[in-house]
Amino acid sequence: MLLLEHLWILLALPLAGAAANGLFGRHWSKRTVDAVAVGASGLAFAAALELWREFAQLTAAELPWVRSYFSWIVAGEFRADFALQVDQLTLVMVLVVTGVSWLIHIYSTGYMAGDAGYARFFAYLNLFLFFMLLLVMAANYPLLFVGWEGVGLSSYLLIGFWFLRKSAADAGKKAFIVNRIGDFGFLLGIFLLYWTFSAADFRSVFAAVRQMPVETEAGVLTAIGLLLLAGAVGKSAQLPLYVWLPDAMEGPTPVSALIHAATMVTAGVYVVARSAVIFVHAPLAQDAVAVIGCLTAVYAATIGLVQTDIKRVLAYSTISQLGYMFLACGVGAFAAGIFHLMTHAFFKALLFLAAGSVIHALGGEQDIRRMGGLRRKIPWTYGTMLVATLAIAGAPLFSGFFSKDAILFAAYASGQQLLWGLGTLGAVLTAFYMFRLIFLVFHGQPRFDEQAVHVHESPRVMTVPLVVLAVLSVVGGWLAAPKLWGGADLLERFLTPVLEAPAWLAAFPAEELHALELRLSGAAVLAAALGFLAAWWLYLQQPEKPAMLAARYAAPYRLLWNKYYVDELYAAAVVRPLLWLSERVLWQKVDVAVIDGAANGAAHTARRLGDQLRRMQSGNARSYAAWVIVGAAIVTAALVWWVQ
Amino acid sequence: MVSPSYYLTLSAILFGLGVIGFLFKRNIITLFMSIELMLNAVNLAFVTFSRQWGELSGQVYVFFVIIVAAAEAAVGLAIILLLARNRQTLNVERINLLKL
Amino acid sequence: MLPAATDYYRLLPEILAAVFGTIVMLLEPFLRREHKAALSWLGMLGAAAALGAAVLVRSDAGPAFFHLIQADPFTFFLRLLIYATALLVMLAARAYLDRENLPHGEFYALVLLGSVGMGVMAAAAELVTVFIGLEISSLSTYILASYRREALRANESALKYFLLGSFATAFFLFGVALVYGATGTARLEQVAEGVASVLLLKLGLALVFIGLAFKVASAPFHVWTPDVYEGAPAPVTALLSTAPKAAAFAVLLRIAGTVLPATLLWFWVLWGSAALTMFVGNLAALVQSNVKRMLAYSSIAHAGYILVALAAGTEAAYAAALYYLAAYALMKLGAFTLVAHLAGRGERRLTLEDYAGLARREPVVAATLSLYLLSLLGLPLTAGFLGKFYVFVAGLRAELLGLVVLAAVNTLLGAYYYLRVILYMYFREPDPTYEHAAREPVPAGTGLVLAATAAGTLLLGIFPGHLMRIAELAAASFR
Amino acid sequence: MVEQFTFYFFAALAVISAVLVVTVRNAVYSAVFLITTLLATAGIFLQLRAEFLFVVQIILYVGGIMVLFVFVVMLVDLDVALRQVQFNRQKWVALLVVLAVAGQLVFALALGSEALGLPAAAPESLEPNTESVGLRLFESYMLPFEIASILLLVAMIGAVLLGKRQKPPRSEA
Repeated sequence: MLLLEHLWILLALPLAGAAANGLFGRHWSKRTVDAVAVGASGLAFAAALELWREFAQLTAAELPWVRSYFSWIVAGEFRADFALQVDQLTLVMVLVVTGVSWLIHIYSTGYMAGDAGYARFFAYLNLFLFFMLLLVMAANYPLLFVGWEGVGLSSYLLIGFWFLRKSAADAGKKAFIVNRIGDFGFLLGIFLLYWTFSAADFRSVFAAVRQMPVETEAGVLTAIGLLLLAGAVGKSAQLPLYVWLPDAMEGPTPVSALIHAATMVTAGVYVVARSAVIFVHAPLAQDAVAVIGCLTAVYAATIGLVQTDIKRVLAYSTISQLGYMFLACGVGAFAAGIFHLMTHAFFKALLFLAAGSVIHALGGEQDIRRMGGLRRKIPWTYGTMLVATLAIAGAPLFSGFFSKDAILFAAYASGQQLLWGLGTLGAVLTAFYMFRLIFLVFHGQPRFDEQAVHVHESPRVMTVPLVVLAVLSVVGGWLAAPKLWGGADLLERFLTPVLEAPAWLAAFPAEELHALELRLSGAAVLAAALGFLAAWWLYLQQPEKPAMLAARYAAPYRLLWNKYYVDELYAAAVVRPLLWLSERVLWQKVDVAVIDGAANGAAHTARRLGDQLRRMQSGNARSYAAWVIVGAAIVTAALVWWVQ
Repeated sequence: MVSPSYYLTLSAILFGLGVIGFLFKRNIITLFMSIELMLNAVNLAFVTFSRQWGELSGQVYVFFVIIVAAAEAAVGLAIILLLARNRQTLNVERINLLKL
Repeated sequence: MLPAATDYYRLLPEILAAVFGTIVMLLEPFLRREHKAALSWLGMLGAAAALGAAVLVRSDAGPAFFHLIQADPFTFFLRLLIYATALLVMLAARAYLDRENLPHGEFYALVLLGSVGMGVMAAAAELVTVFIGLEISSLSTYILASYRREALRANESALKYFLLGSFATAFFLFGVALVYGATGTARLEQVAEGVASVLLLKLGLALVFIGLAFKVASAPFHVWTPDVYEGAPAPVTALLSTAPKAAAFAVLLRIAGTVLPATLLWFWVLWGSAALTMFVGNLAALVQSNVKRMLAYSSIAHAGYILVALAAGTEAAYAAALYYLAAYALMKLGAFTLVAHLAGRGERRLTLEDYAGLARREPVVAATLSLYLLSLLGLPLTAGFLGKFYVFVAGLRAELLGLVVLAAVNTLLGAYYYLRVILYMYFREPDPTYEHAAREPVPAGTGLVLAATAAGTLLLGIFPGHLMRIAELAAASFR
Repeated sequence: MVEQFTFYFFAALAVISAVLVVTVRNAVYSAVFLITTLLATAGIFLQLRAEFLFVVQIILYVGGIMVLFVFVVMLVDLDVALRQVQFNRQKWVALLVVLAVAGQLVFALALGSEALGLPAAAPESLEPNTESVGLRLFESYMLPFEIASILLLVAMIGAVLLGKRQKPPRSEA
């Protein structure tokens, strides 16, 4: 029981790797850096497997397994320990995170080879792994928040990794700031939680919530749920805070695969699932989760239809798939959400890594309009990416088929037929834009200069992780395949002790359930086929059609192309007023005009105002004194005559 | 017997004049003099209250205030001298390298 | 009736610091020029002795000097903070003074004597004693601000600080006079008892608040701060932004804690001032390109967060404020010390451009500065996060939801400009035409200060319990 | 009656000279009028039975501090033509704010001792008291008295440090 007693080892491994590479990596050879980074993540994965083995020996009474290492925040009666927790949900997350991250570490040794900041890159990557593990293993909300902020920070560092590109640096900052908005809500949620329950660790909070009645009208649980949701929306890039994720594609592709597809962005889903008890007791908040998830799923898919940057298509696809996970949680099928989280981690990581391989092969090209015909030139990449596409599109018996089916089934069965309809529409769109991608990249005629670009398959270290992930993308679904398909609902049964089973499930008689399941599966297959056929027809049979369509429906096309102008909207509504306030009002008016009347042309703005200001004859120290007097007038007036 | 409020009013007027001087003078030394004027007003208030309460602490406080004023004057005038030497001006409005 | 031995014992830290400060000045003329730097050891010894004495007399709590002084856990906490700050400032200043070719002896003497003043402020239980402590601390910082005598900016900084500081002190003093008039005493414990005139007391407390608000740089009395912090020599800025501020907050806390009318009376003013201070500091910092000045605005914003705790007014809130003061002192000391080092001779390299690509040139330095900035921003696992956390929790407990929300909004605003510095250090290359300073190794003393503050920032972020217990004990002194 | 007369005399003297401190243009005159104000205040101190302070005010304040002022004004003979007072729109605003503060102070303090609830002073309560002030100073207020010496030490260090002759100023970019 070594690891169960010493859960911290799991955290210490990547942290040590990060510290070693961060401090000394610059002086080490590539081989040493590789060994440290891949070793740290590999050992973490091995530790996760060992943890699984040990975990299997625990009895139900011992769960959740919490180990507290030291008391962290103590204030009056408030306590938050540095405590780690393992239960089924944590275990699934830990396995997915360490496993995928190990593969991506291996892949990166090939992809990033020769980069100037090689050691730095791996230091950040290991650091990210540390925080991500902290996030999923924390036994209380404040500690979870530490991991939460930590992954944000490392993602910020990694997005801006190629900082010589201004766009990369800006994207990093955007990601961090947009996330802060969500985090703000999240933190308030934690405060409110603590305020209500005088505790912040999962065990006591959930026990207390279970005692409470279900809130049919908005109450404190609803407020907590909505605030936590705000945080989750930010981190998991849902409407309306999704804007940072597409820009985050400025980071190196392995980063996109690990952080912006497989792990970090799913943290929001994890938090919602972790807080399942709260959401089940606050149906209003839960409905909000479902609606936001469903809208995001369709909305992002529509944007994905017309994007031309290979990574951006995948980014919008990620947003859309995360929407499905939220939808699952929102209709009470938390296990289905986690299931989709897992399969999505496999196939989306694979898609990104394969996309990275394509970009690598074409020497940095990312525009799918300048690709095409790569099928035979990079067969491994093509084969694995095709597998992933089939998985995400929901081709029968691939992993995505089972997980997406489970979600759509849950949506329908819970009585939210509208959400089911939208979800199915999203599935059509998904199949369409994914096959569009495949056809444009790998089929047809090459649209790049074949003389100038020497297309080459990626080295073994990159293709092997692709193959492993492809295998997982195919078989991963069987972990939770329902009985209907000969599976055993393994994952769902595994997770049931932690996650509330949906209430509507009990209402169904078994035979009716199966019939419904079969019908809905059929619908899902039809949806996927429809999307595939449309893409096939438009991009392989009638390659001139898309341009015509775009020309005929110029207005909607432009709307999609410009991503519904949301970035512009935000800039106009939020960023600019703030900058305006700060620059115009505070800086120019207050500081320059009032405080600094006699400024004899120092700053640019001051010079413009100079003439007028000289006439104002206001001096510095004296204007400061004037402010003191203004304050004094207000304070004395307020205290003496107003306050009783 | 003069009512204490007369003394206090006088004190408030002197304090106000000190504030006005601080805000409207340009010569740094006169700015500083205005502060002395304000301190003087404070002393008057202390003495008045001391008399009113029949309690001597107020007078002791004034003694301290005067000591502080002396120390402040020494340091303040040293700073002003230094500045005058370096900048060749005593106009408070020209002391504006630091701003924005 | 003369003071007894216990009276002196309870003031031992201040006495020791004063003695050492005097010895430094006495020895100074007899040392040869090249040996004068050795006085820093004596100065640091003095601060260390004061720290030791503070711990020693901790067990003997009680009033001294006819209730002018109160040696209690609250005083203990602030003595720790003040003398530790003085120690670190002296440690960091040695290399700076050498680099700028400035005299050594006076610096250490002034820092020590100034901290005597701050110690007196923290311990004082009577307003006139507060006033004298305040003046000692102010006068020595005025002088320190113009320590680079031939630098025009330093002169100007000192002049503005001096003029406005004296101006505000006059308000404070008038307030003291009115409080005395209203109650016939200036001893805080008795002030609440014999109120003859409510009106006078209100007016007096209002003016006292103005004077102290000036010293803690809360809006709209903050206007002097950016100029003074920017112009003063960087190690002095490090001192200015920490110890005297802490001492002034100590006085505010002690008055609010002991004088019940003040607690009630000041509430809305504290509320408004906290909100205004946070916004002014953060918004103005957004457009700064001079790092030193940006940090000055940031310290205004941080004063606002502490004021939130003061407005909450509960014991837990006071503990939170004390914790915040300590955390804040660590990060600001570290940040300004680093700025002093990076600015180079004559403090010429202070703009964001000068920080471009720093991570590549000096990765450890850049990482350390990032740590301070992230802590100022309030990222978890740093002292700054817990400071905010405690303050916010205390605020919520006191039902100040609106103010806490405003504070949270402000932490968002803060993220922008702190990150910008990190952005420059990590993600920006300097202009190719930019003339690099010769890379200077971090001097030993500075390095030690950086190591201590960085370790402290992390330690307080991960193991806040111990300090928080001391802070809670301190806050309980007013019961 | 005599008391009233002396009060009005000193008060008028103090206020008029204070106004002149603020309005005259030459710093030397300002200093002289300030001295007059201080002397008038000293007279009021005497009337309020503060003989000790009367002496301190004249010897220390007028004789020490103000002479120092005049000395510095003479020493730094710059900007002689500085026009001192000049009103314009912005200054009216400033004046308004100042009056808002001063007005509150005056209003509050002019209410009278009954309204303020101050105890009525017994005329003899503070009979010749220099000795008692001294006793207070060395007993209950010994601490501030002692630490004031630190204040003076600081001031001394500062004055010497800043006043020392130095290299010609380096111009700063």
